[in-house]
Amino acid sequence: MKVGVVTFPGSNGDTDCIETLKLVEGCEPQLIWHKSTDLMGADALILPGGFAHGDYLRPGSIAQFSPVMREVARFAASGGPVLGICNGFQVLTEAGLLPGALLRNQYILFHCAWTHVRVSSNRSPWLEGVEEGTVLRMAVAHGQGNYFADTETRRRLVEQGQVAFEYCDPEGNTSGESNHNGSVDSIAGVTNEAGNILGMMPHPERSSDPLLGSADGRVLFESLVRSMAAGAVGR
Amino acid sequence: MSLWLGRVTVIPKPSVNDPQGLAVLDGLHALGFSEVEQVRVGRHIDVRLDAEGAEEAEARLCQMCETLLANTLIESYEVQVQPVQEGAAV
Amino acid sequence: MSLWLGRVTVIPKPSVNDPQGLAVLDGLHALGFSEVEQVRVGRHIDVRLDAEGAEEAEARLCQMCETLLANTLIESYEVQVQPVQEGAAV
Amino acid sequence: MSTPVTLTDAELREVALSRQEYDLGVRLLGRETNRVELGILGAMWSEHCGYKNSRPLLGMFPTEGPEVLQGPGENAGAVRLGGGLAAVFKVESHNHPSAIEPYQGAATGVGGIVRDIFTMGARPVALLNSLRFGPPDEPNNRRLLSGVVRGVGDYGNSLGIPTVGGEVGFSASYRGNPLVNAMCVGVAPADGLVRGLAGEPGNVLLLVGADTGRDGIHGATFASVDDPHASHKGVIQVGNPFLEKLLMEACLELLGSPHVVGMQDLGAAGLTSSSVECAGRTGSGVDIDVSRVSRRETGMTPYEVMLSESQERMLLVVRPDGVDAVREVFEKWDLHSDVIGQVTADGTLRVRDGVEVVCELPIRLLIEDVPRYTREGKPSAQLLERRERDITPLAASVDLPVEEQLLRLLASPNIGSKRWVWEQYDHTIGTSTVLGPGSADAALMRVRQTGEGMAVVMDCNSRYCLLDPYSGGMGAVVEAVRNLACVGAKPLGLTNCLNFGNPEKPEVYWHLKESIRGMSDACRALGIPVVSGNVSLYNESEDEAVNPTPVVGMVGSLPDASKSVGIGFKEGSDVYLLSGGGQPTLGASEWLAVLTGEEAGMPPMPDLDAAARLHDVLRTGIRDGWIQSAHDVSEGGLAVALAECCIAGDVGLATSEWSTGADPVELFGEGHGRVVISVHAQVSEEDLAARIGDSARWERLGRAEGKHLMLGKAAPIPVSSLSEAYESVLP
Ligand SMILES: Nc1ncnc2c1ncn2[C@@H]1O[C@H](COP(=O)(O)OP(=O)(O)O)[C@@H](O)[C@H]1O
Ligand SMILES: [Mg+2]
Repeated sequence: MKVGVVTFPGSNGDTDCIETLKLVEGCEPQLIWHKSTDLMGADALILPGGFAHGDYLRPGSIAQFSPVMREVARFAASGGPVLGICNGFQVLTEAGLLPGALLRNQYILFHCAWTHVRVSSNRSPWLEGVEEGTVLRMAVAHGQGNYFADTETRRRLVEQGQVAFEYCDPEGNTSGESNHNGSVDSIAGVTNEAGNILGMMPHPERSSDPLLGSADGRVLFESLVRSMAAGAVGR
Repeated sequence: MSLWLGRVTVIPKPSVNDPQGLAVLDGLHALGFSEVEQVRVGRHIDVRLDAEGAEEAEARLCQMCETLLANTLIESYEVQVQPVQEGAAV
Repeated sequence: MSLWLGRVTVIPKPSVNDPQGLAVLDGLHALGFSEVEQVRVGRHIDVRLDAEGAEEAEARLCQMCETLLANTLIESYEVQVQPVQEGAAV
Repeated sequence: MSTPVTLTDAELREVALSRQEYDLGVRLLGRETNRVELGILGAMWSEHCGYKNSRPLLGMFPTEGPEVLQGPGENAGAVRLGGGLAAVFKVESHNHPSAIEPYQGAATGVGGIVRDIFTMGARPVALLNSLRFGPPDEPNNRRLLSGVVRGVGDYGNSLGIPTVGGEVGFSASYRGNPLVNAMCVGVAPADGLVRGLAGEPGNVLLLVGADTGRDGIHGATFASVDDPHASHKGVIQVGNPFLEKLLMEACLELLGSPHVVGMQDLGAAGLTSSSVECAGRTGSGVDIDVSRVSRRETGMTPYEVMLSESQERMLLVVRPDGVDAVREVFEKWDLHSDVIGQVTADGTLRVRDGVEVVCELPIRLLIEDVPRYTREGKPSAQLLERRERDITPLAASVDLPVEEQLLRLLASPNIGSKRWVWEQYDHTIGTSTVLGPGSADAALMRVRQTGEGMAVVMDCNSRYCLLDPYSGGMGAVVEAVRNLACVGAKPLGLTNCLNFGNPEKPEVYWHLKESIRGMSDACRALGIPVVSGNVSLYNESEDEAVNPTPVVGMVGSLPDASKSVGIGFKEGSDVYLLSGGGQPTLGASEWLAVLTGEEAGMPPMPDLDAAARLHDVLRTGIRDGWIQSAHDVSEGGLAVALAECCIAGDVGLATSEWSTGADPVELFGEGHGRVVISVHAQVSEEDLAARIGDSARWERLGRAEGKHLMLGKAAPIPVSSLSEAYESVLP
């Protein structure tokens, strides 16, 4: 299965995604340049972390207009699985492919730490087969990960099972303390209505090797391989 | 065609929380500016552009705001236009 | 005492490098706004404060700029003051 | 060229030249200089570029060894790793710019050191930083601290290089003159290192990256006088990490290109020093046309263009037939490049502005003829009194329960947790950080290509160096080696940043010289080559020098990154104290400073032979798996070390046989040869004795279990209270 990882100017998590995907059986990762309009037959796409265009103005604001993004939108509309990690999540919200926006962290500062997230809904090829309520230990590293959506949108997100992850403590409880960046309702990741587009602030690619602190993030990539193999994802 | 200076102000909408505004408010209080009640932090963008007239300049600036300069989900914007004197620096 | 809204604009000084402005300029060009010549990106800060009058409000806002709101080594600032209508939100 | 001018003292001062130096320049040149030449001469002869005062002393450092691929003299040093790779590293200071504008000063400091590394053809894989400020309870120092930390973080984070280690220290001497030293480590193919060479005449000079503005003019000279605020005139440099990221990727994409002869970043003294250095290394000349340099502003003079320190620029030397191919790579990354001149055979720096020649200076005048000063150093009587003072009565005056003393130390600025700092640094980007900040004595990176472990650390105890620079300099080296050993690594090479005051003062010169002598002796004894470094002098405020701060950066390796340990106690393991030479002392200790307010007495003297044996035990035990954690005893002594092991492991320490009293020397004394380890419970004491032999002394302290730290007879302290005190210091 080919997984395309997009490199925007200023992306810095692209190599990490490639290296991690190499360890996942069944994944064949490849880089896609942001000026390219050819997805090179990718079966799934990842928009990685980093600071596309320096994150100047607003994170993701300039990257949303990269030539590749038209193809990403088309690919997603046909049901192709797309994962936006950190800056990739910001690009997806700016592009309107995911609801909401990411504001500056509640305590303003960039924050790099290990956190826990709870899988609140597994309605996505990226989480298929992962039991809801599962707690994952994951790396976060961002200055603007404070998720915001208005009340009406949030109601819809919950109703339709679009809240994929919530920040929580190791036992799976949400609280102000575990919600390190101040996101509304502790939201750490959301999907589109169809579930094939997932955006999240934590870094599964940095949490896929026990030597580096956690291997919990691998479930996303393994789920993807499973659901693709099962033909559950339309294109 | 002549040169115009668009002065664009982008501010978080009232319903959106503004962590930077809160941090600046705390900072001002700590410095003794206790008379301050509320702070909201946004962006200011000066854009020099060519246009036929003030109206055209303003229309184009609004387009720029809608597409790039503001995220209208969470921010509102204001645009002001003024002519640029030849030779003046922004 | 009455309530005032200070509208503060902070902009990088002319000779100071402005990476944000450069990136936004490129972004606007890529979007087809080829009429844009220069962009400079700064901050806009709305401050609601109590003061005896417009002059006092302005003086205090300038002090805030000098101490916290602007980095006067690399930025210049402008302050405008307007009265706040009772009950109006910023 | 314009006609010669007679110069006033003020004009000379502006370019940091003395009258004698100027006269020497005129004599060597055989004529007077014009303005452009004067600026160039001043910059190249400044302390910052020319090392007038330090070069003779740097000759003491051992710089060779079997693992050295590149010693001092290039943009960075390099040592051999396994698998045909090299570790490329250097440290750089940005003290003066950070004093003026902490955020941008620190950010551009990181930008500068990263360019030094990728210029060598290495991909940067880790950043470290060593920071010093005045006391954190003063608002101005906090402002500097928070600006510097944000600047370091934002720049490195944007580049996607993890910031994995460093140190933050506080002392009144840094008030008004903080120290900001950044270190970068990269990995390159050992046979693919790139150098800053000009090569054959006819080669083309390509200037790439940011447009040139009036930023930081006189930066090099302003780092070479003692009042940064008074001497700073140029426009503050504002960093653009996004542009640097593009530059880095483009330059790395050009690796192995047959068209590229040399690469050189533009740092202090901008285009001047970068072109002169390239030419100097190959004995060539350069011919530059400043009218071809893209400007950010109109009306810039040749003088300004040649001396601008605008950030994010690189100079490439390219074969004439390869220019188009090279420019194509930059265009892919949306980077602008200008052909600004070429390499010549005549050994001259010739600068033109269109057709007009505005400067013609021999390269050798700018590099080899730099005046060198050897001075007389001498400690002041006051300093001698301070270090010879009998501190016993002072120590005896401390009348607090041991628990209280420990908590006070844990909550003091130099010892307390720096979590607030390193959580602002992305330390997990790169998926290679095995041991990050807060978890071990050195940071440990896994080398992606080979799985080898690369350990990195920065260290310096400036109080030791103040009171006794010789043992202090030695101590900085030994402590760095010990830190590497505590994760299981052996040292490969050293870089350093010598932060001192005005060397024209005898006491400062004495500090400088003795520190270098101590570092050199330690490096020789332990077999560690010095491969790169940086000197920052004139760090003073209100005529007072900062504490002498010769910061050591060190890189080491271990064959398998997974066979390493952190400092946290493993529950159920046995805890031992290993000792290898040197007696603990309260002289110059953190305990004395925190509890009595005095910084006095003689600091501990390292025993280098014993230290080497102790380090061997650690490396072996960690490799073989019976040592499960290791932490060296440094500031705050044994009690603080134990507390830190408990906090990191989230487990207590139960002591049964360890029956210490409340002797502060034993609990809080500092020395250079002690390490706390936790050992797998299956290893019996006899077994341990056999494994250690007479390589080190050992003493069992107890077992890692429960929720309390028991310090012998002192009342048990909950680990949660230790944590709370430890985390209370910042922000
Ligand atoms: N303290 C030192 N120890 C060893 N080498 C040093 C020291 N200071 C400077 N050097 C070496 O001198 C050369 C010039 O250093 P520097 O002027 O800092 O270079 P750059 O142009 O990269 O800033 C470098 O090769 C550096 O490694
Ligand atoms: Mg260099």
